[in-house]
Amino acid sequence: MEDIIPKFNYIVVVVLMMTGLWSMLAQGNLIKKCIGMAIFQTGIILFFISIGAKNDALIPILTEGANHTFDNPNIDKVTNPLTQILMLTAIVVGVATLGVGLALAQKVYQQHDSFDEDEILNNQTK
Amino acid sequence: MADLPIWHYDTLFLTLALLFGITALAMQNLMGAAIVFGAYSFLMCLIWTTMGAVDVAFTEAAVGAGVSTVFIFATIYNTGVSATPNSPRIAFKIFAGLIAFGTGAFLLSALPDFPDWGDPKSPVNSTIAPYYIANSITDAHVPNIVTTVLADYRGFDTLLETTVVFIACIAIYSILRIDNAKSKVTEPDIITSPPAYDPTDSLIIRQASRIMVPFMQLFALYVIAHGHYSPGGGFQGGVILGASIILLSISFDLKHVLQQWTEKKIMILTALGVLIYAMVGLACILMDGVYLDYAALDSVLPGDEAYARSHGILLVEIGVGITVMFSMIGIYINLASNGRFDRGL
Amino acid sequence: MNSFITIAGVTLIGLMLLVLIRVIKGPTVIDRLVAVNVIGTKSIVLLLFSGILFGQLDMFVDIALGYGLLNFIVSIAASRYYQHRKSLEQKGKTS
Amino acid sequence: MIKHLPIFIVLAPLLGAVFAALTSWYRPKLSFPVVLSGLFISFLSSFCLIFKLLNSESGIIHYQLGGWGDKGEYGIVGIQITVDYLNSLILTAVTIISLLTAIFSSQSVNRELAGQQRYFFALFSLLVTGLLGITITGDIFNLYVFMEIAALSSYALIAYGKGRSYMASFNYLIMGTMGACLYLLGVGFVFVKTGTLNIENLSLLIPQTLQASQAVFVGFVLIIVGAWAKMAFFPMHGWLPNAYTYAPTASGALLAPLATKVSVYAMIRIMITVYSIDYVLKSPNIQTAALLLSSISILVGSFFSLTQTNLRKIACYFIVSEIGYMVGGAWLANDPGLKGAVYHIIADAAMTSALFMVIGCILFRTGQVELKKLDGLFYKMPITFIALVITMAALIGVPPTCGFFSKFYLIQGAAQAGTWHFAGALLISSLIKAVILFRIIEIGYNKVPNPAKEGNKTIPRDEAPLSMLIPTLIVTLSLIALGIFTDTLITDFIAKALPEIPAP
Amino acid sequence: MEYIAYFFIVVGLIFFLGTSIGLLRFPDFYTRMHAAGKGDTLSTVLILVGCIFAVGNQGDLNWILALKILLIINFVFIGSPTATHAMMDVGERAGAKPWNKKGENK
Repeated sequence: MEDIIPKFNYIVVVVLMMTGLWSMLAQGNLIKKCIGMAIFQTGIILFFISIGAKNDALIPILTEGANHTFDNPNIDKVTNPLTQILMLTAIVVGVATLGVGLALAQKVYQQHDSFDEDEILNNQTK
Repeated sequence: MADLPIWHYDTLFLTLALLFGITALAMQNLMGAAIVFGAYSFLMCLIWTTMGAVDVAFTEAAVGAGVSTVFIFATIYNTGVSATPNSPRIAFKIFAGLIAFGTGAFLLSALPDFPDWGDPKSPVNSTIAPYYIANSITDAHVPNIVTTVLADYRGFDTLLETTVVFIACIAIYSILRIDNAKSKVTEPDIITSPPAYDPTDSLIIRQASRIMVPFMQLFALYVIAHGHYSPGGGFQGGVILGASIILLSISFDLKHVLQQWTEKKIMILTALGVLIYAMVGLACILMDGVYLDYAALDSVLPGDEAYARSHGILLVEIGVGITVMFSMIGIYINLASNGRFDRGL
Repeated sequence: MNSFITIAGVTLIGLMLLVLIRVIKGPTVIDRLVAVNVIGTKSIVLLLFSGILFGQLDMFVDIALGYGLLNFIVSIAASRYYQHRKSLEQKGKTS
Repeated sequence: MIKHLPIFIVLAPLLGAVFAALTSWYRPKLSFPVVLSGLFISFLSSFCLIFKLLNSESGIIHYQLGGWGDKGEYGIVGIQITVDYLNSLILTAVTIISLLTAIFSSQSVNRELAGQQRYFFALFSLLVTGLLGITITGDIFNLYVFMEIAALSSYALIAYGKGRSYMASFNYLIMGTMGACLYLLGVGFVFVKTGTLNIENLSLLIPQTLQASQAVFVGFVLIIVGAWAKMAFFPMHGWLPNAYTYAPTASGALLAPLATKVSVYAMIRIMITVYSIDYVLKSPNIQTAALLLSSISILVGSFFSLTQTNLRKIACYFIVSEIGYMVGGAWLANDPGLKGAVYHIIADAAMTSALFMVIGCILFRTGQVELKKLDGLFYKMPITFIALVITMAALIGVPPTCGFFSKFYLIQGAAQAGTWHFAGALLISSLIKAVILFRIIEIGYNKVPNPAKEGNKTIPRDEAPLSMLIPTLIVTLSLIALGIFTDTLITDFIAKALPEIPAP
Repeated sequence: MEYIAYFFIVVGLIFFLGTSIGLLRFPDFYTRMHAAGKGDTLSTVLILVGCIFAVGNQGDLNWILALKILLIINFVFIGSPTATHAMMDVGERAGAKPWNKKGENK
């Protein structure tokens, strides 16, 4: 337990991602696939954010305060900003992908009147 | 978090989020899954604040509460499917489960090699990040380090990210738009035909959004402009602006929004945002700098080099805000009207 | 003060777990929607709590404000969806 | 201005796309020339860079975006884009092929997508931006963003095909996002242990200090698997044939030659620059698995192409088998193997481009590419038919063409590494392609349709318009030219691009 | 000031306890709605007021912070009942039947 708790975040990340991955692979429903995709992406975002977190640290917006000043901030007391920027990008990319995926799903539905992958395949081979 | 190590507080949230994620995927009813997915993104937002990632939390709050759940609703509305069937592919599901399990086990095999959660001396926190923390103020006079890194140190990423949003908008228009008016696309039979505009219908919602929308837009502009000093910036502001229009179209009528926001307007404005960003970069080249080196602009912008960077960041954020706002509107009206541009959610 | 806020926050999360049961159980979709709406509102409170714990509430209050403004869009969108539907439970095609 | 050439390679198509989206509302006819000029600037920049590179001593050109250079102990804090021997060739190949494809596709777009082509060229240009970006960037996270740019625009380009293309595009979206996410996760695993994202800094850190780290190893596997998903490598190839078959001609002609090859480049870049050949050789399990999968990929692609009746689907399965060549060659991790793989990226880009252009020409005139309906093609479209035969010959590996030389190097590499199943798969694949070539010749040349039946004395010549024919011919002739100049390419560029490879 | 903050937050939590129990235990949609709509808004507002005092106690209360929290309260006050109204409207249209003593919840 002592070993697990300090790394609990990684375990949650892996479980979340694998749930999303399973959903992307196994679900027959296109919308469910899209939701699974979003959850997979949040898993990755969680991974990045949690590796940038620091114990007992402040948010990466500098203020004139007790333990640091503008010119000489206490680096260990400020959360890592780099991982956050990367994940801002990833979130926006995720929303864009989700939008395109949903648009394609709507088009597929217009053609086949179904969201189920198996049914769509049957329709196509007919 | 003040005196506690991170995990004492976050473990609760993480477990909760895990529950929500699994619930969302396990739910048979699609609408229910979408709603639970919304709640999941609320929790994610909380997790990120507790880890000190305020800008990420803000983006997730704006995206999760404002747009992405609504996109899923719009798709479900236009397809009228409410439940997933019990598809019989058990063997395939087990196979996929094995793949996922194997991948998970492989990922966990690296667990002992990871630094502890929240360790300030881990390689990630001690290699390159200290530069940003130490120099954000001297380089650009911006206290919000995230803004500096986003728009300046790694400004190229952000230009491309804006481009991604722009592509999504173009892509959705080109995928969904139905050109001829006599298309055979109709509402699914489970949807009653949308009622004509009736001002007495749902008066309360209309009044409430009438009060909220101006505040939202004002707040979004504040978020864009004040991003140097507080969480926020172009993305967050742009998403909130887009969400305010989405709220209008939900609470009033999609038709009115569609009449106002024609494809031409949206496409031109979306492209304009990317153009502003790219042109600020080109201006830097013309002023003898390298691409996106805002310090080269100090002869036209007030203040010294660091202030030139600060102002350059502001210009760029405005471009991002414009693109994100109009793409979100464009994506929403396409998804909501199923490309027909006359009626919808 | 901080320990009090921490305890209050943990209590709040505990109570949110009760709401989560409703989300999972909720016989109809709108039950779930109600519960999710509650969770959304409580998220604002938790945001402010973590702001107090970080000692930088002036930064967190913006997020909470944005949240407060956006929170009800989901509920309204979902209700709008059900206004247009003939019935709450799926009766038509289910695929 | 010379200093800024690297950024213009990426920026010109991006701005071209933005302006094309803007002008399409005022002067719709202008958007094609705008895109074309953007691609042309990009081509000029990459071409000039080759000469600049040849004259430079270090053989590498950096461009620091935002002016953030090396900050001593922190490493490189900004994003840097890099041009060296390896990617300058691929950049030039991508720009040339995209430029020719743009010219090639103007007619077919006007016909196939009448009334809907408003954003087509903007998306086309954005896709090229993404591909060029993947090639030129020196930052592994930046590479992810470029990957997504390329991916999102290709989903839209495929979906232009209407009909079954929507489902194909959706499958591609799921698979592509999975690949990109795995890649990003791999980047995260590497980032955890190194704390930097710059390829140059990573290449100093990983091979020296982090050889034994399990996290870095898992990151390596994830990045490679992500790239495999993007390039339709064997177990994850399911999306490709449908996506490229049902896409419109123009999208297919751009995507098929470039999208997968650029992913192969990304994989090789990660393998030899970020990690190192040493690192690859020290993970023998992955190497064996990759080689086995490449052999299976080659065989699966070839056999499936034998069962297809649609020329376009055949071409798509060819891509699957060609991916096997390149991945296998790279994972042989010896000198001839890597040379062959890098050379084959360029050769295969040209071959696939020629193949899809020829198919586009046939489609333009006859409206279908079912094999059995191509009878008498030689008499109807002689130039196109000859181009098709040359291309097929190159794919088989007939000596004067480039296909021969790449295969030569690959087999040499396989022999050196003792991986006989890979060499065998290469030969079998060549045989199968020869079978298909003879089938095409039999149908197109020997089966003379009876002109009297239709009331004509001779079969009317019906070539595709010049704007399609000329790019096709240029690319086809380049197959032979590439073959002739193999030696220059290998010694002047590829040999310099590859690191020192330890003797076996 | 500190005790005022404690008071408001504790009262808010008690109301939220009522909300959760109500949401969990009430038999039909309308009663659950009642618990959620009223209790949720009230408890949120109370806790937010408590937050104002809590920050005031820490000594870094400035008027703009208080104003922002008041604005949040305002928006919660507008938004939450509106959402509740919308959902109630939906339930009624969709024909959710109220519970009666005989337990005929069909």
